[in-house]
Order: sequence, then C-alpha cells, then structure tokens
Amino acid sequence: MTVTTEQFVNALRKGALAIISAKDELTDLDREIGDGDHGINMARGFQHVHEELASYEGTDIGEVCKAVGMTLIKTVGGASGPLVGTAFIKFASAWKEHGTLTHEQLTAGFQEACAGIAARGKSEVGQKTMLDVWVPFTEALATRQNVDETITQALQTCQALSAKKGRAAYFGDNAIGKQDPGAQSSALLLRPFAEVM
Amino acid sequence: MTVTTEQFVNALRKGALAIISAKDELTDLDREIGDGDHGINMARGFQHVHEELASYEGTDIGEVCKAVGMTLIKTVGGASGPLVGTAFIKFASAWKEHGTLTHEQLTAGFQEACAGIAARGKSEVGQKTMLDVWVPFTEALATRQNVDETITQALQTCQALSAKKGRAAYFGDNAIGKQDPGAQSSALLLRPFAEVM
Amino acid sequence: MEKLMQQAKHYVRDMVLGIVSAHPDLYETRDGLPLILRKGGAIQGKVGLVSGGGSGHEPAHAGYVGDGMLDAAVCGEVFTSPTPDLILEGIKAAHGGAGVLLIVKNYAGDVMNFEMAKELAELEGIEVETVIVNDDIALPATSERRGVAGTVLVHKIAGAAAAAGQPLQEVKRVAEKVIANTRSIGMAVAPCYMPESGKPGFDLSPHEMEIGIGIHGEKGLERKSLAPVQEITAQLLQKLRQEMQGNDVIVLVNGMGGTPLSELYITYHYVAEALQKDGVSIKRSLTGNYMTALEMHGFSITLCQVDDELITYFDAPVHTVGFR
Amino acid sequence: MEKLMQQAKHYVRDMVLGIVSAHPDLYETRDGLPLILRKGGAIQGKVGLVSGGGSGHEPAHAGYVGDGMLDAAVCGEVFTSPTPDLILEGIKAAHGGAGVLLIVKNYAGDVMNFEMAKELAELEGIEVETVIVNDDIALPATSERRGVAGTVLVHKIAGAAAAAGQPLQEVKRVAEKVIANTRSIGMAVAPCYMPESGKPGFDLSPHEMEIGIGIHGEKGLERKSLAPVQEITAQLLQKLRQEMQGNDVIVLVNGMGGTPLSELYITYHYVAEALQKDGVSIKRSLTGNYMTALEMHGFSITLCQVDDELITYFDAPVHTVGFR
Ligand SMILES: Nc1ncnc2c1ncn2[C@@H]1O[C@H](COP(=O)(O)OP(=O)(O)O)[C@@H](O)[C@H]1O
Ligand SMILES: Nc1ncnc2c1ncn2[C@@H]1O[C@H](COP(=O)(O)OP(=O)(O)O)[C@@H](O)[C@H]1O
Ligand SMILES: [Mg+2]
Ligand SMILES: [Mg+2]
Ligand SMILES: [Mg+2]
Ligand SMILES: [Mg+2]
Repeated sequence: MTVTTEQFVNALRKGALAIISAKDELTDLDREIGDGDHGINMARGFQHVHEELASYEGTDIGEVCKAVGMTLIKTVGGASGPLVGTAFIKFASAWKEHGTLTHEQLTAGFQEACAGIAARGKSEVGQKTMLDVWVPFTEALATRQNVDETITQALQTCQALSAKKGRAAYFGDNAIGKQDPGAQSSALLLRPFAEVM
Repeated sequence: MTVTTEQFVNALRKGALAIISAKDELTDLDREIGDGDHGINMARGFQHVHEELASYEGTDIGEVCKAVGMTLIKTVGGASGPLVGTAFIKFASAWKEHGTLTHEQLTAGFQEACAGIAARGKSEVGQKTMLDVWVPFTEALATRQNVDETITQALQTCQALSAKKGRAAYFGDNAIGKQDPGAQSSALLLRPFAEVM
Repeated sequence: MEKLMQQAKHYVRDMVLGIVSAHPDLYETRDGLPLILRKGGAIQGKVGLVSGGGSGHEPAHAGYVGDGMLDAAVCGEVFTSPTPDLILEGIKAAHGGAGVLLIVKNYAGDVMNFEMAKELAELEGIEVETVIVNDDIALPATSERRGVAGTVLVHKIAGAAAAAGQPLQEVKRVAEKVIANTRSIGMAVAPCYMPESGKPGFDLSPHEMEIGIGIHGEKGLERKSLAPVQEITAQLLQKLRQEMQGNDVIVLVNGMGGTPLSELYITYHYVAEALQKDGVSIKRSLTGNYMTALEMHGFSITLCQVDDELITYFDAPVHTVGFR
Repeated sequence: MEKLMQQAKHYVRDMVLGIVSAHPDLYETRDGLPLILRKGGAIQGKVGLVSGGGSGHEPAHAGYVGDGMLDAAVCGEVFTSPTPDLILEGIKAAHGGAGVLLIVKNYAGDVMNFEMAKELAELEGIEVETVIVNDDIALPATSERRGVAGTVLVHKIAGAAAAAGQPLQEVKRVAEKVIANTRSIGMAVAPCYMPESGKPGFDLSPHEMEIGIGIHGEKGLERKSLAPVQEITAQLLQKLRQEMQGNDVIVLVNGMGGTPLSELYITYHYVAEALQKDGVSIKRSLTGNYMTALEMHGFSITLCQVDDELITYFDAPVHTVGFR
C-alpha cells in the first residue's frame, strides 16, 4: 500500500466536508460538556482548508500538511485549533518532500501527530479528548486492523469515559455517556483516510 | 343626610381594602397601557392608610383627610401619589374641623378634590385618567343621582376613551378599549362612599 | 426572569445600601433614606443639582452624583417617581446657598412630585428651578415626550456649568440648551421584569423587536421583525436626523441593562458609519449602560447637537461612578 | 434571545471596529486585526502587558487597555481562544524593549495558543513570560480551575507594577502573588446565547439557578432552586472563605452582562454585610460588569487577599474604559 498526494488530498477534502456538514451536531455536543463552539470553530477552519486545497496542486504531501496545519492554527482558535494544527505540522515534518507514503511512513507520521497533540495538550489517551480517536486510529493503522471499525469502537469507549482534560473536565463524571466533541470531529476527519489505506 | 367621622372612616377603610385586594389586577391594567406598577403603588400607600386609620380615632374628618393625604403623598409615589394625595389634602381644607358633613359640604369637598387633581395633573375629564371617575362621581353626588351606577357607567366611558394624559397617552388611540388603571382604582376607592350617602 | 434580590419590597432599600457601602469615598446617605448624596454634602456657593426618579435605571441617577455632575439623586421605588418629602430632603442636602436646579424627566409622576417638592423647598426659603427633559422622539406630541438617556448629557453639561461656579439662572439656561438640542429613540428585543410582580413589561415573540420603547417596561410604539442592526440604526437615525439641524453632535449609544456590551459596540460601529456617511461630525461619543430599564435587552441612540460651549462643559472633569 | 448584530460571522470584527471608533483617544488597532492596542503603541522601557481570549466578556479585555493596565488585548471569536499569529501581533505591539507579560486565563485553548505565540515571539527575540489565572473555585482540582473575574485584578495590579517601571520578573512576581491570593465563584439565573448558533449555553427552568457557572455559557456544577440573594451569597462566601486565610480583602461583585446593576448593588450589600460579620475587612471593592458572558444574568464574587503592596498598586492611577 502506498498513498499518493492526490489520494491524501482527496481524503482530506472528504474529512473537511464531513466536519463542515456536522457543524451544528458538533456544536450541540460542545454545549453539553463545553462551551458550544466546537462545530463553529472546526467548520470555520476546515472551510478555509477546503477552499485552499485546490491551490496545493503540484505540491507534495509534506507541503500540503504544513499549509493545512498553519491554516488550522490561524483560523480554528480555541483548544482544538492548536491541537489539530499541531497534528498537521507534525505530519509535515514527518512527510517532508514526500510525494507518496508507504504504510510505514504513514504510520510514523500519525504516531508523530499523536505525540504532538499529547505534548501540546499535556494529555494522554483515556482522558475523553480527541486523542481517544487519534491514538486507537493510529494503532489500528500500525497493526493493519480495520480502521473504520476501530473508530466506531473508539467513539463508544470515549463516550463512556469520565472527562479529565479540556472544558469537559469541569463536568468530570457527569460527562460520562456524553460524546466528546473533539473525538467526534476527529472521527469525521480521519474516517476517509480508512478508504485510502 | 349627614356623614359622621365614623361613617367616613369606615368607607375609607373599605376603599383601602378594595385597592389592596385589587393590587395585581390594577398592576396588570398598568402593564397594558403604562409601566405595570399602579397596583403596587396604590396598595403600598393604602396599606399605610389602612394601618393608620385606627390611630385617627377621636379626630375629625378634616384631620383624618389631612393625615391620609400626607401618607398617600409620601408613600404612593408615581403619578397617582400626588394626585390622590392632593384630593385628600383638598378634602382636609374643605372639611377642616368638621365632625360631620352635610350633603352640601360633602359635595363641596369632592368638587375641591376634583379641581385639585385637575390642577395638579394639568388634566381634565375625558382624557382617560382617574378624573373620569372622580368627576362623574362628584356630579352624581351633587345632583343626588345613583352614585354606584354612575361609577359603573363612568368606567365604561373611560375604557372607550383615547388616552391624552399620563403614560397611557403614549399609546393614544391604542389605549381605546383598555381600562385606565387610575380610573379603576378610583372606582374601588369611591364606591364605598356611595353606601354612606 | 428570576430576580437576584432578598425581598421585592426591600429592593430599593438594599440597592441604596449597596451603592453607599460600595463607594464610601464618593457617597453618603441620610437617616436611612433612599437618597444618594455627594460625600461631604453641599458645596457652599455652588448651585446644587438634584435629579432622580424611579429606580431601575442604574447607574442613573445615583451613579451621576459626584464632582462635576449631581449633588443628590433621589431614588423612588422601581419605575415609580419618588415622593415630594424625599425630594425635599435631596434639595436641602444639595443646597449650598446658591439655589438648586431640579433635572426632571418628563413623566406625569416625576413632574408632579418634583413640583410639590419645589413648592415645599421654596417655603423653606430655598431658591429652586426645574428643567424638564423630554428627549424621546418616539412620541410625536412634544408635550408627552419622555425623558430618557439624553438626561445623562443634561446632568453632565449642567453639572459642569454648576461646578464652574455659574449662578442658578445660567446653569438652568445651559441645561435647557442641552434639552433643546438632544433627541433619543430606543428599541428592545427583550423586555424587563418588575421585581414585585415578576412580570415582563411586554411580551415579545422571538424574532420580534419593539421600536420606541420607554425605560419603564412600557411597550414600544411599533412592533417589527428583528432586522440586522445596520437596518435598525438606519431607521432610528433617520427619525432622529429629521428633528435636528446641526452637524456637530455628541452620540450616546445607551444599553438598556441586559444588552451585552459587545452588541452596543457593534451598534455604535454602524451608528458612527451611518452618521459619517451623512456628513455628521461626531465630536464625542459614549457607548454603554447609562440609563437602563432593569434587564431590558435593547439600546437607544441619543444625538445632542453641540457647539463650543457645550463641548467645553462636556469635557470638563468629572468624578462619578457612572460617567467618566 | 435575539442578537443585536449585523452577521454572526462579523460579530467580533464589528465589535472591534466599534470599540476603536468609540474611543479614538484611547485605542488603536492594526491592519484590521481584532487587536486593541493602547494609543501611541508600546512604551519604551516599560514591560508590556498582553491579555485576551475569546470575545463576549466585554469590557474584558479591550476595556482594560490603557495607562496603568494592559498594552494590548487580543480578541478571539466569541468564547474561542485567539490564534497564535494574532497573539504574536499583540506581543509585538506591546513590546517596548523590556519584555512582555502574558496574562492568560486557564483554559486549554488559551494556554496552548498563548504558549505557541510565546514560542513564536521568542524566536523573534522578545522576552516573554506568562502567568495563568485560575481563580474560579467551582472546580475542586486546581489544575482545571478556570480564570474568571479575578483576572481583572491581575490586570490592574500587574499593570500598576509595570507602569511603575518594574522589570519583567518583578511584574510577573506581583501578578503571581495576586493570582495566589484571588478566588472567585459565580452563579446564574439565565444563560447566554451564542451569536452564531443562537442557542443558550444551558437550559434553566424558571425558579432555578446554576451555581459554579463559567464565563462561556458552560453549565454550572450544581443546579438549585433560586434562593433569596442573602442565602446565595452566604453559600458562595463560605466556599470562598474556606480557601482563604487573610482578613484584608478586595471584593469584586461582577455582573455577567445581563444582570441589572441594581441587583449587583443589592448583592454587594449582602456580601459586604456577611464579610463584616465574619470579621473580614473590605479594603477596596468593585461592583459592576467587569468580566461578562454576553447577556448571562448572574454574578460572581471575587475575593483577593491583600497587603500594603497590592493595595498600593491597586490604588495607582489608571485610565481605561472598563476600570476606574
Ligand atoms: N488538553 C487537551 N488535549 C487533547 N484534546 C483536548 C484538550 N483540551 C481540549 N481538547 C479537545 O478539544 C475539544 C474542544 O475544542 P473546542 O470546543 O473547539 O475548544 P474550546 O474548548 O476552547 O472551546 C474537546 O472536545 C477535546 O477533544
Ligand atoms: N395628569 C394626570 N391627571 C390625572 N390623572 C393622571 C395623570 N397622569 C396620570 N394619571 C393617573 O395615574 C394613573 C397611573 O398611576 P401610576 O401607575 O401609579 O403612576 P405612573 O404612571 O407614574 O407609573 C393613570 O392610570 C391615571 O389615572
Ligand atoms: Mg468549545
Ligand atoms: Mg404606573
Ligand atoms: Mg411608575
Ligand atoms: Mg471555546
């Protein structure tokens, strides 16, 4: 399995569109255990990404990820902006000047991204954050499990967790049974990558 | 017909109680074409009057009216306070040192009161205010008509008027069909006097 | 709408106690009366300025007591004119031998109660003059026009004239000049609720607004679908500009108490833009809660046509909680 | 709740334009960015103070830009942390050669975005320090505690230290001392509504209140029947006093944006009365809208334990729109 720039950009486009369409749903999740802006933030950022994707033609995956990361950092804001932005910046350095990615390279990039989110957020898997999707996704990728099923499973696990990071942590155990908005948006973003693998 | 101090105070007590019980109803009328405080204002003032009535024992009608007038001026506030208060101050000077009132004296006192309200309010009958009850009441008294029926009739007439004075005037013709709160409270205050005549 | 209070009947009492204890350096009160007096009492030889009215308009009127503005604010029950005896106490406290100017908003109740207080004060040998503020153009008949946010400009400018040592007739002339030059109009998207009855001044459906509301929960004169703020301000400004000649103005975008400050600044942006397009020169501006109606959500726009005299007084130093 | 705005997506842009045009003598902005800068730019040799966060908290943070407080306020989208590139512009504008202190409220987003901005500024050779305000005791775990109204006291006191010419490390020490000494807790009887979604942060039934609300429409941690304000303040003060030793305090009764000022003064009255009974000496107090959450109806109480150093800085002159 190799992933081309075109495939990568296509998956990204699908992920961006999925987030934009889920704006209200994500915002409603954030109203429950946050401040009601996650969909607004992510849709704003991925709208920019989506509009810029066309202009990336002819560049490599590393370039694409760097541009996407900077756009996200500059336009999403909130907690999710620096986190998702950092993930793409980590992709960018892992995949610098790569026109295609092998399975190993893809996996390594996602591992860097997870580490980047964890470092930026001072957080780890199991705290009811976006990491609860990013980390299982990356593990499934590494071990060639069914990525799509893994995401579905990860969301269920995340929903049942007590919250330890971000605004949801204000609610602690009262967040049990509610979905983390960042986990939900990460699932929407990453699911299309399942198809290209 | 003569009115004794006791009869006068009894009528006043009934009037005060009627206003206190109608607090919410008067306030609701004032919400429609005013600022929603008429019942609150009048009930506050007549509560004080009611509590003080016992202490007036042994004094004459003039004294009672002076004390009531001062209490109303000091405790009602708004537009109604100075107006109803002025009416009682006018009673006080008309009935100074009177232990009983003849029909002529009663009539003359009410005529002074109406003139006092009109002067203080720079208003006249037909402008959808309390005068639309006070003036017909006084005329009925002077001409020995049925005072109770006159009040009922006066309220109907008042309700159909366009408003020219007080806050209701902000609504002009839109106040047609709505009852003036001050007319309503004046009816409650004056009706018990019908019985003593 | 729930009220943060102890008991409705102590609403004004508790508020006055809070105001005085929150600003011990600025205010004093007297005998537990709902009066806010400038700390230290009347200034000998200065014309005293007294204003007030029903409570519920905070920071008006208490917030404008202080050097360069009022000497006393008389606090009636919520939306209810204070009584003559109380106003008389305010007049006495403000009188420093040079007479007292009463700044009264044009409501039947205020006009009558202040008038009775003036009569009582004159009996005690105090020279008293009155000006009646009627800046609200929502009503066509000028005799019925209400005093609203423009009153704050009268306090400020007449207050500066008094602080400058002008005699009573001159302070009155300046106040009347401001009144003649000032027009306001307001709107709301949500009503206020009376502490005692818990009821709203009017019922609005979602997506509706009232144009021409008063500051006591009185309904507006026109109900419309809510429009973007640029349309609303254009409509209100057109009404205001029809009544004014001059092109040099002070602008006041006043919040009704429950309006986020962010919305007031957004409103100010469109007001300023429209006025500039219209060739009007904004000499000074104020944006914020100056004359409120409890938690009403809305705003009013006030334009005051100014010349050098009024601007000089407007710019004079002032030390109050509500105005700076 | 209807919004007075032009378009949700221009809410912050229009607000910033309004703020700058309403106060041309105090503020400037740069390249149309949502940044409020002190007019005239950085003061050479003075430590620059930068704060900010999501918008919707007005007068915070823009209202605290001015002599004696902040040099720049960075305005994110409503309730959304600003991005690092924007914060970097604020840092550059505030830098007068003596370094910059970032006053950040403890939210994951703010902490990360300001941290990234700090890294970028350091790359450009600007010395940057950060303090994280976490005064809200609603949450037991101090690591998660939010920065709320107490932030304003940090602005004021650290601002005075910077204005006094103290070096960066000293300004930081003073800011951290204020943070260590400051605790807040809030409540609401009505939520706020997001401009974009039009939805309330939480749904409250009538006669209910939320205790421990945040300033972004976050639900509270406890829902109760509404009580008279004396009971509410007693409960909140008890929680605050459990965390504080000293008996000399600054008290801040902060309105959430939609609370009538009269209710805030009533609240202050009961707060002051209870503290005095408890032997606490109120050295200074503030009552008003200082750190709001759009039109939320509620209040927070902040206590800051003070000594002579903090009082001296607190009393130092200041010239801003939001603080006097
Ligand atoms: N420290 C953290 N580590 C990882 N993810 C986090 C952290 N803090 C917040 N998040 C993620 O960010 C999401 C919230 O994003 P968003 O609502 O856009 O920002 P904000 O919380 O600033 O309003 C949460 O649902 C969570 O998944
Ligand atoms: N100028 C006036 N002349 C006579 N009656 C008046 C006048 N102005 C107001 N009123 C009466 O006062 C009533 C309103 O009283 P109230 O609600 O207590 O005072 P406010 O209008 O100040 O809130 C009106 O319904 C009307 O009957
Ligand atoms: Mg959020
Ligand atoms: Mg009324
Ligand atoms: Mg009234
Ligand atoms: Mg947010």
